[in-house]
Amino acid sequence: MKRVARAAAFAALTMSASMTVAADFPQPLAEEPVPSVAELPASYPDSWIFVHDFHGNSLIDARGVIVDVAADNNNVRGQIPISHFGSITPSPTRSEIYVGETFYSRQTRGERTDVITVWDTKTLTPKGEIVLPGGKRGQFVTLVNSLQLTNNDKWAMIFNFTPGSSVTVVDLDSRAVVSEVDLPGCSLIYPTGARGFASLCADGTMTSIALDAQGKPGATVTSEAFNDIDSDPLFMTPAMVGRTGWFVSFKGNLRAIDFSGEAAKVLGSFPIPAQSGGTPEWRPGGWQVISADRAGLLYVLMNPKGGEGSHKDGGTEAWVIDPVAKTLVRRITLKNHSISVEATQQAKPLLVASRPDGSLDVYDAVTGAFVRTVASVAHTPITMTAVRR
Amino acid sequence: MKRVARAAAFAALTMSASMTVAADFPQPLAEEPVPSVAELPASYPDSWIFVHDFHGNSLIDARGVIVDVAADNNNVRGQIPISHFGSITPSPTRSEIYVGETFYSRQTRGERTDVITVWDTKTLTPKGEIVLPGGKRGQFVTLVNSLQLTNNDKWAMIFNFTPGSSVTVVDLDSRAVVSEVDLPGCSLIYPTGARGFASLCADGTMTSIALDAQGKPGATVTSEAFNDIDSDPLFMTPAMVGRTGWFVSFKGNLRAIDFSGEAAKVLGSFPIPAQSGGTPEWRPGGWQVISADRAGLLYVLMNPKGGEGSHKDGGTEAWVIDPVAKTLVRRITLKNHSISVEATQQAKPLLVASRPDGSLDVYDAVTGAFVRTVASVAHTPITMTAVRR
Amino acid sequence: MSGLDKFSEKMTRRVARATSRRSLLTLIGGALTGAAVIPVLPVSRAQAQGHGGGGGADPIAPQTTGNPQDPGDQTKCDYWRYCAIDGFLCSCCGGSASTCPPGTEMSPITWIGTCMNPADNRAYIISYNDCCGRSACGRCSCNRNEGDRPMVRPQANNDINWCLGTASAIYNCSTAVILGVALEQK
Amino acid sequence: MSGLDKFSEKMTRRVARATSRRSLLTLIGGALTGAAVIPVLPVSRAQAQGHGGGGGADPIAPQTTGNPQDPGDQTKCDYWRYCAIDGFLCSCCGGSASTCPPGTEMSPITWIGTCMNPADNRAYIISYNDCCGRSACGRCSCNRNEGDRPMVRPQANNDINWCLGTASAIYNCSTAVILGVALEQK
Repeated sequence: MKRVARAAAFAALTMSASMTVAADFPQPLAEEPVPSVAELPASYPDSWIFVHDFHGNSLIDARGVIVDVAADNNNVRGQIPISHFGSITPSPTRSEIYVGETFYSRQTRGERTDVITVWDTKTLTPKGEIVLPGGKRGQFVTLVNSLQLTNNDKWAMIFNFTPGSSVTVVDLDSRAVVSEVDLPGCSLIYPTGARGFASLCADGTMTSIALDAQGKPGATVTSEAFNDIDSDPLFMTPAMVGRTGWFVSFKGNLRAIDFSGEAAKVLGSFPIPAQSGGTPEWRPGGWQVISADRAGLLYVLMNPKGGEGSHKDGGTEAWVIDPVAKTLVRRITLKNHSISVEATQQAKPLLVASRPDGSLDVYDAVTGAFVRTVASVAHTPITMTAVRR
Repeated sequence: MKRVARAAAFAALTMSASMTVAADFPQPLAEEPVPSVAELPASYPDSWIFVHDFHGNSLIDARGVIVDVAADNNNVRGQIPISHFGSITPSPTRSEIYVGETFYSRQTRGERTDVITVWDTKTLTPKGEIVLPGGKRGQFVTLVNSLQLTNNDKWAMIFNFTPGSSVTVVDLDSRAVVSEVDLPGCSLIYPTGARGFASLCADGTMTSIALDAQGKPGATVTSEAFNDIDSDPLFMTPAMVGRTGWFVSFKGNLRAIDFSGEAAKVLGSFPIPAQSGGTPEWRPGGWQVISADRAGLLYVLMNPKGGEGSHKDGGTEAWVIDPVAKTLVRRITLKNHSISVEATQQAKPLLVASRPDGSLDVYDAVTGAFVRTVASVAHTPITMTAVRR
Repeated sequence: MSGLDKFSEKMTRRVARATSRRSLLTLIGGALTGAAVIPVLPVSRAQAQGHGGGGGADPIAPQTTGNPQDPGDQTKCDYWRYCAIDGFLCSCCGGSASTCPPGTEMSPITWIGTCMNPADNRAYIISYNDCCGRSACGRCSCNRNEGDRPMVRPQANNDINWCLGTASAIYNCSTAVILGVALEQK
Repeated sequence: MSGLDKFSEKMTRRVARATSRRSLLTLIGGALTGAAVIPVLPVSRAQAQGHGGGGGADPIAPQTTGNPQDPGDQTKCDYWRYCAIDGFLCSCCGGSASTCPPGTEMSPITWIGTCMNPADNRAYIISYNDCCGRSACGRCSCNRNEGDRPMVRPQANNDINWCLGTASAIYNCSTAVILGVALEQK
């Protein structure tokens, strides 16, 4: 008790001298309960996005940041950890968030454990984890297509790289591994049809693998070669319009792939209408360079200093493309050099551009008007995933 | 083999066009062996220091950086990890470095394991670890007196805080816990005599606890109260001159404590000679604000804006004090606002000042002349420990 | 000192009500309470809001309670309740001045400070509960050292990681919860 | 293509000699080789050398070999061997352009680039071995993307963490080791 009294004395000593109560506030502020921990809605509003903070200077301490880009303040709503070169994929229908990650028993050394951690959207607490065998989870600067869902979000598929490629399929209900599918020469996961996935291959083709009800690989369909990897490769992350993925190439050609069927169907391609003023030319640039709104308009982050090797340099404008009319609808001049773009799936979409300094700039996607900056959201805001339903 | 050939083809394609060999270099550069990993000398030169990078924005990813402050380049010689709020203490006589740290099985959650990790000075690989029971390792912004050696470096002593205080003694040969000593009301570890330690207590005294040959606590000696914690407390980290610790207080009073005997002997105190020009006054400021060179001169980081609450604000000058003559020998104007100081134990000492931006400024401690900046050594260079023998 | 005794008794009761039994026992039985964590001030100043690299001339958008009796911006270090806070402000991390971010655990062992509310001119007892179990939030670093004393007096020291008694000791951010009025005036 | 075949055969032999049996099998049996890691360029630019907060207008002190045939500063991104490197430069982390920092493990699986040496005008095969088992070094971030291709062609992709086949996959920094001359001129 003596110590408590002493602490109280200390507290009393630090009080300011004036103790007069202002007449306008007859009652003091109410006492507040402890402990008190915030909760989120189980289903997030469509103005929220997941920002993957890759954390360049502390790769083991990456995290996903949940951000409301439409609010005037209180924009950062929560964070969940994502270890070294991990992946984050939300499932709105299951009210869960999945994180593919790797732990060591002594943080950077010792025994390796790969897992998919299951997070509850409402409490942001881990509900469980699925241990992935073999220590083969692929580690690279995060791409959203490294961890994807299929089978009505009943299964997760995670990409392995050893440097041999494979995909591990896990059941999210039983939290058990269902199967592992070898994927020689192909990379990443683009869900197809009801149950299965496609993958982009080093020979320029796309391979589609259907999964049976037990998760075992069934028919494999390989497309014609369409990805000119040598001279004009596609960025790996498409903008999804329904089940159609819109990929953009280093040189600004747009390519649609229909993932609605059991096998991916490679559709047509058209160039972003050329614009003058580039030095030497306008090209897509950044990390996640293309996004789509609910109406199907595409937003491409463009770099005026386009050339060989410029593809990760970010951009200064977002170009709005109507892929049906094949027209450039609008050029949005960004306030700041940006590295990734994502459109919200609101009826009136917002366009979010992430900056190298960790802040997000938010634009009215319809008018291109700057709306706000959400400052210092992340150390390295490398990918963004808008809430989708 | 096909893939290999393709990779080679790619490599060939990226070669620059010109293939003419300059006549002046008839032989190409030699092939270099792989794997190749650097090693350090088992015994480090006395121009090297250990910088504890607290890593403010990623507390779990702190590290110790081994820096040669006398070299013109190649200053950063190695790094070893130090987890969340850890401690680092080198033993030159054992050619080992000890790190007190805490791990979780899932990095930030799961099962907790406290350890002292034993690092080899030459290879910077972990030689082993001593698991600390009870999950009670004290976690606070690092202070070098949280982990200390005694018994001719045969034992390590680590400070626990739960918030009850205790010290765990471990044997470094057998890598086993020897004993735990309760330390009610006292903090940190200042080795005494041949085998034992003293601790600063909340009532203003210092308590000394001798350890017997089995590491069990023996005689306890408590000093008179001398630490005026309310109005002029001592900073917790002393500058060591032999076995004499020089502590400095918030208001600039220096206090010697002799740790050579079984019980700490509190010696005299004198003020740093007052200097004009402060607003309101010059006071010590920063995190590790006092250091000593081999000749026994003291270096105190001073803040011209001294006042209540300024004690962590860093400083702009280092004042050189002769504690025998009780005089201010020199004022060294620092190039940059700095947060901690440490003198090397060279015959001609260097004074190192760490900056909030993570760089170190190095001065000739004898003349006060600026020598060099070692840039970007750490994220948060909070403490520095020079090589001592 | 009888005023102070009464005050401390009241505070002890308040703390007893507000915290778990385990932490109450800790309070009574040992070295008491405690402040939030911290990046040390000069360091945190340099890093404040500058996530990972020189960032953000841009400010965090202000968050006010809307209550004229509780004035100020809870994302700013000068908000009245933060008079003895240390660490990342939970208001910037998905919590609020009195609520931990989702998924963290509020530490039951806290440092108690006393801050003047400039609106009603009352002195409030503020409990600086740390939020634990998640990595350093990284937003809105704030450190105020008036009254801070070294580790030798833990209950007055804000360098300690007060994530004690929580499932994980990993530090995320700090709150500033109103426990009550320090002294009642008649 | 016979020149290229010869070249690739030579390279394969070199790689075989230089790496462990296990990695050789990997090279032959599956998707091949690979580059260093990276903070993506625009990001790493913003963070380059700016440890934790806006730091360092101050440069890292230059490190040269002293050999006129191997010119340039190994702490700078424009050093000739770094033509396809990605990540933190080991020269700034306790290693060198061809040596891992103490306590790390050099990855046996590497991305092979070809860089022109401006002094002797020869094209050298450079192996970008990552150093593994320790957290991101944090000094001298460097990313050059000429010839970089997306993940669909792993052996030309520098976004991959090539700490494969090491005891720990944690990435620390990247080296640029001379494996030999790309093509011999008569």
